[in-house]
Amino acid sequence: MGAYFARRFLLMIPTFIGITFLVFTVTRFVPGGPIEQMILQIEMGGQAGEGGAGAAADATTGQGARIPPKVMAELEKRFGFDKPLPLAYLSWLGDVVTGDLGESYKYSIPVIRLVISKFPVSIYFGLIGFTLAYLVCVPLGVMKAIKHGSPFDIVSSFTVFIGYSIPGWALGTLLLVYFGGGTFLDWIPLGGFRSKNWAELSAGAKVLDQLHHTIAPILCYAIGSFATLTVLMKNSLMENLGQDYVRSAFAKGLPEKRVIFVHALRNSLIPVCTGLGHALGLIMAGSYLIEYTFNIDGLGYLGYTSVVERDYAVVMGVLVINTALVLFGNVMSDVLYVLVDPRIRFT
Amino acid sequence: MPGETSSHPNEPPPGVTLPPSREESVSVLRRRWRKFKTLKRGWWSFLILLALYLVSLLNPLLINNRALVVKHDGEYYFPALAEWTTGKLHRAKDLGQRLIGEAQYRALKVQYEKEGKGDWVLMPPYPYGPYESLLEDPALEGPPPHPPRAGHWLGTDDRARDVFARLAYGFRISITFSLLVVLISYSIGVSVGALLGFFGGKVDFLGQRLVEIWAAIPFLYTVIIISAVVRPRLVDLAFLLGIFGWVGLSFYMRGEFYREKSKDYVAAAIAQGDSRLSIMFNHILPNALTPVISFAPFAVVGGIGALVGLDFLGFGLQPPTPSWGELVNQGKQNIMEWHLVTFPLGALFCTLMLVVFIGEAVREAFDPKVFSRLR
Amino acid sequence: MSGNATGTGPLLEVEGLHVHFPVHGGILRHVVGWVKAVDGVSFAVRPGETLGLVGESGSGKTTVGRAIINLLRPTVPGVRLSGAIRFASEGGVVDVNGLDRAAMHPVRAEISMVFQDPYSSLNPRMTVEQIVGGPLRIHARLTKAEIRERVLALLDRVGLQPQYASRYPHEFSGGQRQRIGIARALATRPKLVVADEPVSALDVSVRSQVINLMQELQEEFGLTYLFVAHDLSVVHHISDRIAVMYLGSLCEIGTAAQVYGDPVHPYAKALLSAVPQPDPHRRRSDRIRLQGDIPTPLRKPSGCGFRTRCPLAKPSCAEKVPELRDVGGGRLVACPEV
Amino acid sequence: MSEPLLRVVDLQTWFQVSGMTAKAVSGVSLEVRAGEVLGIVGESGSGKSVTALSFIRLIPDPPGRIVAGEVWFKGRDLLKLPWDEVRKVRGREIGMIFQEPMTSLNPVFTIGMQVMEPLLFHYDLSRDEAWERAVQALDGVGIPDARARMGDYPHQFSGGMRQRVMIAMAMICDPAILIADEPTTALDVTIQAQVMELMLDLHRRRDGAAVVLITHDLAVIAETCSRVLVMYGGKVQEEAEVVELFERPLHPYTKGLMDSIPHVQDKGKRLATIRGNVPSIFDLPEGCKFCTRCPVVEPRCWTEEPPLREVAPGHRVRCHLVPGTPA
Repeated sequence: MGAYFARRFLLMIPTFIGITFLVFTVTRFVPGGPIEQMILQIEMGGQAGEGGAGAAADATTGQGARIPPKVMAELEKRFGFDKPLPLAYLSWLGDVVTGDLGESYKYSIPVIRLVISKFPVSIYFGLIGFTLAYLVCVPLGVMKAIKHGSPFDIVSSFTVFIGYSIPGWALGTLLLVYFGGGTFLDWIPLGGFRSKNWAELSAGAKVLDQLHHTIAPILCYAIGSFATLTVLMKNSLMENLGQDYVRSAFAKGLPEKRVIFVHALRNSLIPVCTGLGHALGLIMAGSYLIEYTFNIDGLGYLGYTSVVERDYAVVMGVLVINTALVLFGNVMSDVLYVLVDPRIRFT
Repeated sequence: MPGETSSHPNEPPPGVTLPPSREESVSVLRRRWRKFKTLKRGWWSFLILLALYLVSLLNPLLINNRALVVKHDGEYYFPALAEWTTGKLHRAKDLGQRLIGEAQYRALKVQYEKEGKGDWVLMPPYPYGPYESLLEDPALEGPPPHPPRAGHWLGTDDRARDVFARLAYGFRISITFSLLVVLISYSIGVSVGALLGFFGGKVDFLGQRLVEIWAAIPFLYTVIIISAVVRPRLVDLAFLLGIFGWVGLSFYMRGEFYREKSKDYVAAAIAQGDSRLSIMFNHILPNALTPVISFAPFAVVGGIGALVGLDFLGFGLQPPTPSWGELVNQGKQNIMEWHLVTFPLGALFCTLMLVVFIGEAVREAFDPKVFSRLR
Repeated sequence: MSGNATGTGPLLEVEGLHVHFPVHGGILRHVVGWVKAVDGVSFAVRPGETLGLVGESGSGKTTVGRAIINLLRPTVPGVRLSGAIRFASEGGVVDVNGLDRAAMHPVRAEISMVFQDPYSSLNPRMTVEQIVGGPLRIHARLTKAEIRERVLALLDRVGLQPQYASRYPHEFSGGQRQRIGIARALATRPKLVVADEPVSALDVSVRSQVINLMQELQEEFGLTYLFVAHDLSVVHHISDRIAVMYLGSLCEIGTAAQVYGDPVHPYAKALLSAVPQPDPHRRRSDRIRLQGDIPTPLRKPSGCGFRTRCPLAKPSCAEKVPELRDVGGGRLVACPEV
Repeated sequence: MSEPLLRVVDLQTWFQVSGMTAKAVSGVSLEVRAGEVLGIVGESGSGKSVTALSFIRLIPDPPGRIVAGEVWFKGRDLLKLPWDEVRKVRGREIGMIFQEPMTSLNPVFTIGMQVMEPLLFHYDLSRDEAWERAVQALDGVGIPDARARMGDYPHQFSGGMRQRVMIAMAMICDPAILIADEPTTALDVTIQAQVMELMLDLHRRRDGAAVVLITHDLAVIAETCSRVLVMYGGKVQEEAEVVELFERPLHPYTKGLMDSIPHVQDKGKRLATIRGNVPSIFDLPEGCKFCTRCPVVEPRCWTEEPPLREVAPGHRVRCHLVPGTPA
C-alpha cells in the first residue's frame, strides 16, 4: 500500500513535467509575451494591462526600436529567451525544483511569496463553499432518494435543475447588482475578502465583517457543485437500495433505518467520497470566475491578473501550484477510495 | 417426430385470440427516440430550442439595421440579404443618401417618406443591428448605457449598442459554438476512448497515462492563457475547448468499449472473421455510443457556460462579437445598470434550462432506471 | 453417431496446449503472475463425432474451446499460448495456434462457435438477417439476394419463421436466440462447431429442443462438435466421447459410456457422484464428498492439481504432474493411483 | 394432519412495467408443514421466487405489489401486519437464502458484523455474546478458522464459502422456516453438493423446522424435498409428495419437464420436448396457462382456466384432462 502511493507520487513527476512544458512552450512562442509587454511598460510608463484583457495585448508590433539593444539583451536573458526552448525550460524547471518560481515583474517580489500570500484566501472560500455544498447536497440527495417520486423529490429536482442552469459566477453578478448597493438593495459588499478598515474593528465586528464578505461568494461556490453532487448522491443511494445485499439485509429483519442509513448509505458514499479528493484539489486552487466576480484577492484572481498583465513568471507559478493541487487531488481520491471501500487494495 | 423440436406454440382454436405481442420490430435508437418524444418536458424544450435556433439563423433578416428591401429609382435593393450572403454593402450615395460610407437605412426610410418620390424602405421587424452604436439615435438621450425603453426593449450597452440585438445574435453564437465544442470533444473523446478500450494492454496503459497528463492540466486556466495570447476566433476557441473537454468522455468510452468487447457478440464477430475495423465500427461502436449520447446535452450546457464565462473574463471571442458574457461583464463594471446583467443572464439561464430539460429527458430515454424500493 | 467419419486422421488434434493469462499488477501494470488456465492438454476429435468437454469453473474448458477458434490472441492482450492445435482444413492440416490473422481467415469459415449466453452473443443493434448473414458476407461471394435466401433457409432449418429475419434479438426468448446463434454458426457450412455451454442458460423445457436440433443438424450436415459443458447428463446424452478437465488439465478421457458409466479418475468419480439425479428413490448416501474449494488457477497446487481435495492423495502426488495413460478400452486417465 | 407452519391463501403479486401488468403470482395457495422440505419448481417467469418473497413481503415496490391474499403464520396474517411486526418475523422466524452469493452480502462490512446483525436486532444480546454466537454459527456451516475470519470482507471468500456465510446468517436466529431461493444455482457442481448437503444436515438437526427450496432443477428436488409444487405461469399446476410426483406426474407440463431430462438409457435418441417457448409473463393466455404449449390441448383449455383439484390424497393438479375426484 505504501509502495503503491510512493510509486503513485513518482508517476506525478512526468505528468507535472508534461503539463508545465506544454504551457511553457505556449507562453514562449506566442506574441504578446513578456518582452513585448516589458517594452510596452517601458514605453507607456506602466499603463499596459489596465482595463481588461480586451485592450491588453494589442502591442505586438515590434516597436522595440526605441529600446537600446543592450537593454533588450538583458530582458531576453532575464526571461531566458536567449536560450533554446528545451534549455530554457530545463533551467526554469531546475529553479522550480529548488523552490524558486522566479520573480513577478509587476510586484517585483518572488512568485512563491506572492502565491503563498494568496493561498489562505482561496482556501478559506474554497473549503467553506465545498463543506457547505457537501453538508447540503449529501443529506438532500439522501432525502430525495428515500422520498423518490414524492412532491418533495419533484420540487427539489426543480431546484436542482435551476442550480445547474446558473453558473456560480453568474449568480454572483446577479447578487452584486441586486444586493450590492446598485439600483436595488445594499446588503452585501461589492467584494473583497474583508473591509479596508478591518484591522481597526473590534473582535465581534471582525467576525461580522468577515461573514458579511463571505456569504455571497460562498453561495456561488456552493451552487457550482450543488446540482451534480445532489444528483450523484441520490442516484448512488437509489442504485444501492436496489442491490441484492439490501434485500438480504431486509430479509434478516433489520429495521428500515438501519438498512438505508447503514448498509446502503455506506456503499453509496463511495463515489461521493472519491469525488471529494478531486474537488479538494480544484477548490484550493481558487476559482477564476468567482474570485474575479467578487474581486477576491486569491490565487484565481492572481492567475487572472497575471495573464492579463503578461506577468509570465506568475502565470507559470500559478500553473505549477494548480497542477500540483490537481495531482494531489487525484492521489487524495485514491486514498479515500482505500479508506471507504475495503475491496480496493492498491498494491 | 419433426414437430417435436419445433419452437412454434399451439395454434389457438377459432374464436380465441391470444393477446397480441406488443413487441414490434424497431431498432434501439428508434425506440429511444419514441420514448424521448413521450417525455413532454424534454420534448417541448427540444422543440422550443430547435425553433429558436432555426429562427436565430435568420437573425440578419429579422434583427438588423440594414433594410430588407429598398426601392430606389425604380430599382430594388436587398441590403440585409446582400450583406449576409455576399458581405456586400451599399454605399449611401447609391441610394440617394447624402452620407459617406454605408447607407443608414432607418434615416433613409425617413428621408424617402419625406421626399415622397415613390421610393421606400422595408426594415426588418427589429431595425437595430448588434454592432451598431446608437449614440446618435434621437430616441436615446444621455450617455450609454441606456435602460430599457420603447423601441429598445432591453436598453443599450456601454457603447450604446442595442442589447436585444446583441442577445439575439449572442444566442446564435452560443448555440453554434457549443455544438461545435461538443462535436470536437466527442470526436476526440470517442476515438481515444475507443482505441484504448479496443486494443487494451500496453496501448491502453500508455494511452491512459497520457490522458491522465492531459486531464491534470488546469483546463480553464490554460484556455485563458492561450486565449490571451492567440486571440481566437469562434472556431479556434471551440477547438481549444474541444481539445480540453474530451477527457471524461474518453474514460467513459473506454469503459464502454471494454465492457462491450468482453461480450460474446464480439467474440462471435472475431470467430466469423470480421476485420478489426468492422468489429470496432460496425459491432462495438453503435452499442458503446448509445450511453454516451445521453451526455451530449450536458456537454452543450458546459460549452455554453464556458463560452459565457470566458467572455465574462475577457478571454473569449474577440470584441465586438455579440456576447452574453461581455454584457454581463459590463454590468459588473456598471453596477447601477441592472439591465446589463439581468437580461443576458436571463437568456443564459433560460437557454441552459431548456438544454438541461432536454438532457434529463434524453437520459431518461436512453437509460431508464426503475428504482424500486423494499421495505 | 460417428457414422460420418470419412477420413482416417482426426479432424482436430490438440497437443500439449498451454494457455497462460497474464496477471497485471502494480503501478505500471506489469505482469505479476500467470494464470495457467490450460496447462498441457492433448486430445483429438474425429470427423463426425461429438467430444464433450466437462469441468467446473476454472477448469479451463471454455479456454480450450476459445483457443481452438483462435479467439484468445485477439481478445486477451499478452496471453501466452503454446502447443499445437492441428485442424484438417480444406487446404490441408493447419496449426491454428501458429496462424496469423490473414492465414486464419479462410479457416474461420470451417470452424464456428455457438456461445453460452444467448443474450450477449447476439449484437443487439443488428437484425437477425444481419447476424445470421454475417459469416456469409465475409466468406461467401454471394449477392445480397443470395445471402438473404440462404439466411431464410437457415432460419427455417433451425425452426424460426422467415418474417423474424428483420427483427432484433431483444424480441426473442432465450431458446429462440440460441437458435439464431446456431443458424449463424452453420451459415458457412463449417466442419467443426465449438459449442460453449450452448444450453446451460436455457430453461429446462427448451433445453431439450436445442439439444435435439443440434443432433439433427449434426446428422444433416455431417458436423463435428466440441461440446463444452458442466452438465454431465447433457454431455453424456450428446457426446460420443467425454473429456473431464480440472484446473487446466485433463483427468480422464474415454467414451461416453466409460466416463459416465464408470469413471476411474477420483475427480471424475466425485463429479459424477455430485450430480443430482432426478429420481427420489435413488437418493445418494454414498456420495463422494469433496472437501474444500476449487483452488484458484493462479495458485495451482504443485504436482497433481486435484491432490488438495483428492481422497486418494499421497505425498508423491505433489511431486509430479500425472500424465494421461491408457487404462484399457482406449480410455486415458491422469492418475497413477488407479 | 397437524396445523401447518405457514398457510398461504390465494396470493396475488403483480408487477407493473410501463403500463403493462404482469401477474407474476396469480392465486397461489399452499401450506408449509413442520419438519418438511417443500420444493417449488418452475422455469423462469413461473412465479416461484416471487411467491416465496411475498411470504415476508420482500417485493420491490414499484414495480411489484402484493395485490391480494393471506399468509398465515403463527396465527397472524403477515400481509396485514404493520411493517415493524413483519420485520420481527423476518430473519427471526423466517430466514432466507438467495441465489447470488456474490452480491447478497454487503461488500463493505465484515462477515462477522453481517452474521451477528440479526442477533443484535432480534434479541437483547450484548455485542460480545452475539460475536460468540456468530463464530459458532460460522463454525457450524464449515467455515475453517471461523474466529479469525470474522473480520474478513465478503470479497475474501469464494462463492461456496459465501453461500455458507449466507446460510449461517439466515439460520443464526434458528428460524422456523428457511426459504432457499436457488441456493446452489450459481455454484459449481461439487460445491453445490456440499452446500446442499450442509443445508439438509442443518435441517435434520432441528425439530419441526421447515425448508422451502425454490429451484428450476427437478433433480435437486428429487434428491432433497419431501413435497413438491410445480409452478407455471404464476400458478401452482401440480402438487404432490415427491415420490408420488416422480412416479405419477399428472399435469402435461410436469410430464414434459420430466421427459426432457436426458436419461442414460435414452442416449442417442431424440429427447422429448415441450413445444414452443417459455412465454413472457406479460403474454399469458386467458385459460390454462399452459395451453399454448400443451400436447393434449383441447378447445376449452384456451378459454377456461382449470381449477386445482385433488385427484389423490395430497396430490392436486390443475388440468381439465386429468380424471379424478373433484375436490
